Amino acid sequence: MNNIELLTVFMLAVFVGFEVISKVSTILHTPLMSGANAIHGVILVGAILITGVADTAAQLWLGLAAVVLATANMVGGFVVTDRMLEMFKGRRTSNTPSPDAIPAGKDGRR
Amino acid sequence: MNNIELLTVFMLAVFVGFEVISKVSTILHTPLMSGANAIHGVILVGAILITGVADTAAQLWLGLAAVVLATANMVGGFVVTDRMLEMFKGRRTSNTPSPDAIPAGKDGRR
Amino acid sequence: MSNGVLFAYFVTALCFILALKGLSSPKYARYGNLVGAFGAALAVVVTLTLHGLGHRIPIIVAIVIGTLIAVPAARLVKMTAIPQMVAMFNGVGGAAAALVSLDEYVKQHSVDSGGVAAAVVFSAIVGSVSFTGSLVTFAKLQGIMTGRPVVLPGARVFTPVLALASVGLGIAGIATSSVVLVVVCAITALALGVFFVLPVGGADVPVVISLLNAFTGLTVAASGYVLNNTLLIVAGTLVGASGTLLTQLMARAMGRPLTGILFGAFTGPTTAGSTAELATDRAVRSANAEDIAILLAYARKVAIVPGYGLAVAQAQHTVRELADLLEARGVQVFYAIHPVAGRMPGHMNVLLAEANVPYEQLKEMDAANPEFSSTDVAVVVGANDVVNPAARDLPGSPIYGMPILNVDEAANVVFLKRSLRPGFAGIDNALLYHPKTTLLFGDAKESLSKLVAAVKNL
Amino acid sequence: MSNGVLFAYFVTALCFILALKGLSSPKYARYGNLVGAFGAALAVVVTLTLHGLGHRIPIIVAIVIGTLIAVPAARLVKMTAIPQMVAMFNGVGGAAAALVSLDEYVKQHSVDSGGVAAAVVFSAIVGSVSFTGSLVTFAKLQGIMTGRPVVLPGARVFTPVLALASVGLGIAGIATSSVVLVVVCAITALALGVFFVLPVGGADVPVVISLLNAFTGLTVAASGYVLNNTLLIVAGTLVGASGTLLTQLMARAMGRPLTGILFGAFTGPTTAGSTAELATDRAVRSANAEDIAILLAYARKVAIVPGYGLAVAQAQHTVRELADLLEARGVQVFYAIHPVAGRMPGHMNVLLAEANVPYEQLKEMDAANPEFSSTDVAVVVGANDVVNPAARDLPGSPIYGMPILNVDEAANVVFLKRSLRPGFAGIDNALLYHPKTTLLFGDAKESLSKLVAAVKNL
Amino acid sequence: MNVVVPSETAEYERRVACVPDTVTKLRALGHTVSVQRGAGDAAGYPDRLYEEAGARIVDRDALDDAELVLAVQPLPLEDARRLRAGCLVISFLQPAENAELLEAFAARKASALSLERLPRISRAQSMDALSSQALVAGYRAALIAAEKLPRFFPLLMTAAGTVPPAKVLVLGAGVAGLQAIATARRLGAVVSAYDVRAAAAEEVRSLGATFIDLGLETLEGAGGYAREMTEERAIRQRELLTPHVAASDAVITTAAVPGRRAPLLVDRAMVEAMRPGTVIVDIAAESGGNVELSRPGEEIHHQGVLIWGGRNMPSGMPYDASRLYARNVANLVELLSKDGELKLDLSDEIVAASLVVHEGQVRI
Amino acid sequence: MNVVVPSETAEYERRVACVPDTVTKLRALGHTVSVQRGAGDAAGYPDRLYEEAGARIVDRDALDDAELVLAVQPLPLEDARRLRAGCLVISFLQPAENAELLEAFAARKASALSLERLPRISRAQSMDALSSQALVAGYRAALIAAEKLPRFFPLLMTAAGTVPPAKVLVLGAGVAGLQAIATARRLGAVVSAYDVRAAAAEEVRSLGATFIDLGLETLEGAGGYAREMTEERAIRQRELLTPHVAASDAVITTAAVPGRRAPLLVDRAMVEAMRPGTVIVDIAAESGGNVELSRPGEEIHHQGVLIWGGRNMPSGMPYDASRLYARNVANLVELLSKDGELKLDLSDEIVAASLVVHEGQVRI
Ligand SMILES: NC(=O)c1ccc[n+]([C@@H]2O[C@H](COP(=O)([O-])OP(=O)(O)OC[C@H]3O[C@@H](n4cnc5c(N)ncnc54)[C@H](OP(=O)(O)O)[C@@H]3O)[C@@H](O)[C@H]2O)c1
Ligand SMILES: NC(=O)c1ccc[n+]([C@@H]2O[C@H](COP(=O)([O-])OP(=O)(O)OC[C@H]3O[C@@H](n4cnc5c(N)ncnc54)[C@H](OP(=O)(O)O)[C@@H]3O)[C@@H](O)[C@H]2O)c1
Ligand SMILES: NC(=O)c1ccc[n+]([C@@H]2O[C@H](COP(=O)([O-])OP(=O)(O)OC[C@H]3O[C@@H](n4cnc5c(N)ncnc54)[C@H](O)[C@@H]3O)[C@@H](O)[C@H]2O)c1
Ligand SMILES: NC(=O)c1ccc[n+]([C@@H]2O[C@H](COP(=O)([O-])OP(=O)(O)OC[C@H]3O[C@@H](n4cnc5c(N)ncnc54)[C@H](O)[C@@H]3O)[C@@H](O)[C@H]2O)c1
Repeated sequence: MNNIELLTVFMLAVFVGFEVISKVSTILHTPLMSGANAIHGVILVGAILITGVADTAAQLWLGLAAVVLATANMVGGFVVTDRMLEMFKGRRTSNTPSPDAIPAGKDGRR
Repeated sequence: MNNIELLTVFMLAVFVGFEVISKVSTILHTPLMSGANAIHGVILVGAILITGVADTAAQLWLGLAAVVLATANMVGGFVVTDRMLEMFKGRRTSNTPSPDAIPAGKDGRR
Repeated sequence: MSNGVLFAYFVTALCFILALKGLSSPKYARYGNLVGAFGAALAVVVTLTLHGLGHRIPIIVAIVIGTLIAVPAARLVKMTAIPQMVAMFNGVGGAAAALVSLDEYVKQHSVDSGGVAAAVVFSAIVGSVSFTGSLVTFAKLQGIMTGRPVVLPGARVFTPVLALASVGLGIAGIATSSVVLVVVCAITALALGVFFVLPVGGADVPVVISLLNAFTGLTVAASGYVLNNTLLIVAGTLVGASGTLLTQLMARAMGRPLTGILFGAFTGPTTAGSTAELATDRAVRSANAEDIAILLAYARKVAIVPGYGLAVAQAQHTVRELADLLEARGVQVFYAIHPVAGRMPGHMNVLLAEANVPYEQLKEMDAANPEFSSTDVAVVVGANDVVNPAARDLPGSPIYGMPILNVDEAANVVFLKRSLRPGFAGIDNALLYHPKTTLLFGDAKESLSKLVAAVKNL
Repeated sequence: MSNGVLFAYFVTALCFILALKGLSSPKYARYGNLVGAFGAALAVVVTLTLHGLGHRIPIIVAIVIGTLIAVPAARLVKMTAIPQMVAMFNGVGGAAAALVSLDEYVKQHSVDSGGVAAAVVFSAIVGSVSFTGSLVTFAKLQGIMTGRPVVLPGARVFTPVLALASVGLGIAGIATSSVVLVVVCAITALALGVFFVLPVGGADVPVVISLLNAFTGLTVAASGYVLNNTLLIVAGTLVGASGTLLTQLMARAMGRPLTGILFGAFTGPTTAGSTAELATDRAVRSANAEDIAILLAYARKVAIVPGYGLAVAQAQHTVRELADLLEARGVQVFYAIHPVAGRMPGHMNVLLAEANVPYEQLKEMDAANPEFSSTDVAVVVGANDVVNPAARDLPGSPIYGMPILNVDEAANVVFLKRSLRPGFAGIDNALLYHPKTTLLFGDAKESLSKLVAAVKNL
Repeated sequence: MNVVVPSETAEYERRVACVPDTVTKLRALGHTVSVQRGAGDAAGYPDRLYEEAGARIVDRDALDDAELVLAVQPLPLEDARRLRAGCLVISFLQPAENAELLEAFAARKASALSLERLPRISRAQSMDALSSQALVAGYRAALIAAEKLPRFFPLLMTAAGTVPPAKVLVLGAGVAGLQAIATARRLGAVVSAYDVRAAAAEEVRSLGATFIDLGLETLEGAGGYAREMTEERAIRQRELLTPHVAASDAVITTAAVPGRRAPLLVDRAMVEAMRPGTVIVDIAAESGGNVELSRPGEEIHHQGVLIWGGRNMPSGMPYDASRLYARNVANLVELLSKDGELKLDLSDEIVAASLVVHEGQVRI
Repeated sequence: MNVVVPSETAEYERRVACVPDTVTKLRALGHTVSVQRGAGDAAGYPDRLYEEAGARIVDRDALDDAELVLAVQPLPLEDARRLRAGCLVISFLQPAENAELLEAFAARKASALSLERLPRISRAQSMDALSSQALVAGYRAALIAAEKLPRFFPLLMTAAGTVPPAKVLVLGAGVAGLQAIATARRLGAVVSAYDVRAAAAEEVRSLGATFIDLGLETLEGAGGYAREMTEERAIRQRELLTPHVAASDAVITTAAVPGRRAPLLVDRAMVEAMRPGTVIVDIAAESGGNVELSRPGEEIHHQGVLIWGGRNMPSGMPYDASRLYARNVANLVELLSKDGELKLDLSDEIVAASLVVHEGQVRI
């Protein structure tokens, strides 16, 4: 892709990124942040790719470190998001939202 | 661009197209349709490009026909949309919405 | 192409997105349209100044001609005829896109990749369908032909055959690198467009215009693919996607499935119009809450005319909520109380007092009647007899001689009721069928709740 | 790379978009997360099976190690510690992205295009900032260091210098094709990350986490550019864009400008937390209507406790609207009426009767009190003394001995009042500061209207 | 034309057939208006106000020259006998019970228009004095029930405990009954109601009260009125109503069938099934009573139940009752007037139905 | 302990100090309850119900052995003189006016607790009989005003024209005044109110009525009550109120200052400025009257204005008034009881303030 094409892709992705979350309710801020966080864990793909072509030991170790970190980001991110979202599992269940479910953003001081 | 990249652009554009209008109110259906209609008048660019490199008279005439049609689409589209949108010019003006302002979609029969 | 031109195209694509975004909010719609126009102009100017562009003069002349045709048409057309104008513009756009692809095909004669070949056929077929389909919708709306669904004998079989034929011709044309076959394919598609739209009923035509609009968008995207032009791809896809969604939204707003609109004439007799279920010969205009909400929110003066239905629905609190909302937006609101509205003297007073409507907002009939001529919208909530012009105009009617609220003097009348059934006196109300009347069917409380929600969303 | 792999990447990008879409609606959030996870897994598996990938075993081992660290950490962490967990994961992601870019740079040693060089420096700096910044937020939230804003002496000058230095080093490194300089640049950026986050107050930390999250997204996009990988570009950009918007939304939800959050500690003394304006030493938790709406909409049983403030605000109709809405969603709602709520005997009865609240929904104190322990949310609307635990627990308080509504037995308590001012008896209410209490400040009628709107939007 | 408004002579009658406002209106129609001295005093309209509105204050002898007499109650026989020929009298007339009076009018060649006989068509609503006076009666019935009941109507949760709301039962949901329902509901009572007309159920619910469905067939008569019950049905209806009556704190009865004795809805046994300290207000007491034990104008205590029999209930609120009545009458006069003259157009269904004496003929 | 509830002997008094419900409650506290035969009859509580609740039905001589006497009005002197030593009497006592009675209690070494003297602290709200009875009085005042007014309270737009809503003015917005406001508003009247306390403005508005701000300084006394006005201010206040009174259809006065004659809010001239056909309800008539012309228990007609003077207004609704009063008293007894015995803890501010006679001493 040439740079303008990349720019086009970038611009479209920015719009999609903005639009899909533009109506999110406050209660979902934290899970959404966490989910987005997991998504950028896809850097793991990049980490694998560079590690796979590592020539020197330094590169290999650097790459493997990146793989570990990226895996932690991705896997941990999705798991923790899922936990946060348990409260939305369905209505009429016995686990009602606890006060913790209110995003910490409001109450860092308690 | 290779095909997958094109696909990516296409997919992103589809999302943008969907998302930006997903919350439109009924009263704007017709103007929005008309505005979108004007936008695809940008085929004029394509028409100019092919006409510009026309080799044969047939190609030239075909191309010029396309230019005329595309221009009509684009210019007419924007102008007519603007007319429709006059009612949204601002509040407190004396021209209140007339019953005509209700999209024809509802009352093809009157 | 230089990076500068590509960047200009990029800016144009951005403008188009912003245009669509603006067009979907009442506040920014006009602005959005201008942004779109700016983007389009930018792209055209940049293209015209391209180094090495041939036939510059004829092209500019063609553009001028196109403009001279389009602007007066768009400016002078009657407001009510705008839908057919849009259809027309859309149709010529589709034709242009098909021509562009064909022309490129003719030029290259054979195409290198399967993808481009498919794109040529796609734009030839879909562009043609869009063209003739739009012409037919134009004819229907303009009254050149009947607005009723037209089902030609054998069409049920013939139309799919036509579709298959045109696809087959296209494939054959590509396979044999034959220009003629592809042109024949396009011509077949022209016929297909006609047959596609003929069976659609007049009331449903706008939905079809929107669908054809999306078709044209996709044609443009395909042409872009053929020309390897990102701007056309992005713009065409945007229109294709938003047009598809819009078509669905429009169909939903009319409470009819898209398939019913397109193919209903083949399967059942109820395609005539969306109000076919009402047991009346005369047409009424019904709308949904969003439309009426805009009518109300942008009015200067609104009269609320409560009747027995308000009491039945126990909607007194909701009606007050709506009035308060409108007042907060700067609309002047009053309640016009007919002396015998409801079923006991003072029925409306009891109701509205319960909702704490300030007494100052209530106007008795004699005070309300002079107000209607300067009222933008009269919202009749579950009242009927007390606004029935028959009482004024129709000697011999059982209610003749009863003074009524002259809501028909308001610029717009909106009725909230459940059906076209008459009220206490059991007589029909001609005002329901009046051109300035819009009906919102449903229980008054529910309808009012919807209006409240819709006004809040503006 | 084969078309198959590219297509898989395309599917992954699609999954990510759908994931973000899902995550922004309560109904589909969980599903969205799963779709995202599926997409990510697909991309990883496809990459691992790439023809010609070296060091496959060590890579898989590394992945297993990463998983073994992350899963238990994510599973076992206490609900309240989740924000710092997210920060941590984000930080390591940033580090990984920076490492990937650096590694590629090391490998190519010099880069061909200015664009790629810029991308390397960008991801080195931003990834590093994200990494150490996240570590500091973690420390702040985990209580390892103080949650108060920390402004080191000279930081006001030092931080911008550090930022300039790291950019300068990066440029120099690229210009001289020096690996060392770029590494030094990254190390400087590590320090920058620390100084960037230190001055942020504890209550504002989540906003900063979101910002760092967007940073990481952009780092990933930059890495994608370096590796010429569309998936990374699209995914990174998505996260960068949505993360930026989210950061703004979060700041707005707290009623504070982003700049105030980031740099407030340098300019004024009010950065301690978003509730600093309240004239009290004890912390209260205030939330906005959307949060409380979800709390209510997903509860099974809600108690509404009206008091004098409901009467002052004349919010009786609105409170009923809210209750009706909740009931329509299947929530069980009752009104708990304290015998001396308001300023005259039966004050609440008069009010609620006006709004036509069915008598069956009213529970007098003795009937209401046993209900609270099974109540999910008690909404206290403009009441104060009648729910003040001091009357029960604090001999010597002027209201000691007065029976109260035991709302503190409910799982959550929401107060709608305008301030922390006391009620009739003039004494402070400890329940306002209780961890299970959330305040929605403002006139009761306005607050209730907002709740109604928010519940409707769910 | 010479319009005369005599004082009402009937016992308990405090209303007046013309108020200063309507004097103005009648004068605008081209009539001269004479009001007997003190005619409006009891209703709160002193002579001064009539004079200001342009009426002459006269004594009763003015009836001798009257061309149009406006009254609330039927004129006394001796007044009827002094009317001049061609004079028109508009008032309530209870024609079925006042045959002698009608004969007297006929004998004087005077005409008489009975307001009870106005057809209930849309056009006549503004002249419908039965409706307007029933409105007053219904409102007062609810107030009296509230005032007489030794308990609160509304629910009150107070520091001294919770007072449950009163249960009010309204029997007969015509104009008066609906207004009684509305008023009792406003005061916070829990209201239920019963009526024999089919439309009543929805009407009752439209006021937020509960309709009691006994499962009996409805009884629709002509002109939107009810039909008389058969004795068999009456018994069955009382039987089915008994538990509802017994559970009520206050019962308000308003049932009527035009031209008949009021239907008996609550008999002695039903009263005895009620708790002590409860109240019954029977606004139909004068026309025979919906309650077996009620007596017009009396408060009967029966086994702890107070039975309040209405007698000319609108008169209890004479100011507004007169205002409404006078407007009804003025609207009617407007219909009958042409250029300051009276014109009795017997082809008009309103006139045809209500003119009970004309040109020496009793028309019923 | 032996609790005795004598019949009330005062004229017009229909309440009773103990209802069957509270018999149950007192018995649960370990007391035995004796009720004089017929004591609850006037309030709607027959002896049978007391018996069912576990009370003994006795005659008045039971007072001789009473350890605790519950009454509404102060006991007659002769009853006080038969009490045994250590007996406690709980009732309204109007201690300022009943010095002789207090002396009689002291002479018998009986104790007496005056409900008027209960401090208005949160804990005592459930025993606050002044509040609960004022509630009844305020409700009834509005009903009576509605019933006496010859016009409608609500706005009605009818076929016979529009009836404007009544304008009601409430003077004194304490417990009774607020309830009167609420009730009049419920009936649809347009209500405005005035009071001297600072908090009253917001309280009045919280009921949807208009507060009249005269621009005078507020008069806050101890315990949330008002202070007495100086004569100068009283004159100024009346002057400023005159146009408001003159514009009203109904005026309800409820102003009081504890232990003082009721303030004079409406003098003769103000009454004369009102239109004929208007109504004043003065519920402070017994304690001197807020209205110059009012007489307790009488309806005075003055120049077309009806002035209704209240006399023992709660008694007009004896069933619920007794229920509330009895619960107040029972809550008080609960406070004073320990293991079935009475324990007068003078360190408790409630007891200290309200116990006016104790151990042979009059404590005021
Ligand atoms: N005021 C009095 O004293 C009195 C007494 C007796 C008779 N009347 C007569 O009653 C009539 C009053 O006129 P009006 O205009 O008030 O009432 P109306 O003419 O009876 O019309 C009421 C309308 O409300 C609609 N409706 C009923 N329930 C509804 C609901 N839940 N939601 C929405 N709409 C509902 C009905 O249409 P749908 O069925 O289509 O919904 C009906 O057309 C007059 O003819 C008058 O003469 C009045
Ligand atoms: N019922 C009776 O008969 C009676 C009579 C006299 C006294 N009292 C006493 O009155 C008290 C009643 O308790 P309560 O809990 O009902 O009332 P409260 O303790 O007086 O508290 C009322 C609360 O409402 C809030 N508020 C006021 N206006 C508001 C508005 N417009 N919007 C939102 N909130 C508003 C105030 O807080 P902000 O200022 O922060 O908004 C205040 O804290 C008791 O102490 C009782 O003893 C009762
Ligand atoms: N269109 C008009 O102009 C107009 C005007 C006023 C009233 N109306 C209609 O006429 C109806 C009756 O009017 P009204 O109040 O003068 O009637 P009414 O005074 O004759 O009777 C009062 C009510 O008693 C009911 N009733 C009769 N027998 C009964 C029985 N056995 N048990 C229970 N209820 C019994 C009747 O159905 C009626 O509702 C009104 O409800 C209204 O719908 C129409
Ligand atoms: N905390 C509690 O337990 C409690 C209980 C009941 C009442 N209260 C408070 O006490 C207040 C007064 O109670 P109350 O009704 O028994 O008082 P009250 O009967 O002594 O007086 C009635 C009203 O008359 C007003 N008033 C006095 N002089 C006046 C004048 N010159 N002009 C106009 N108005 C005048 C008073 O301000 C008072 O509002 C209540 O409003 C309430 O706020 C508190």
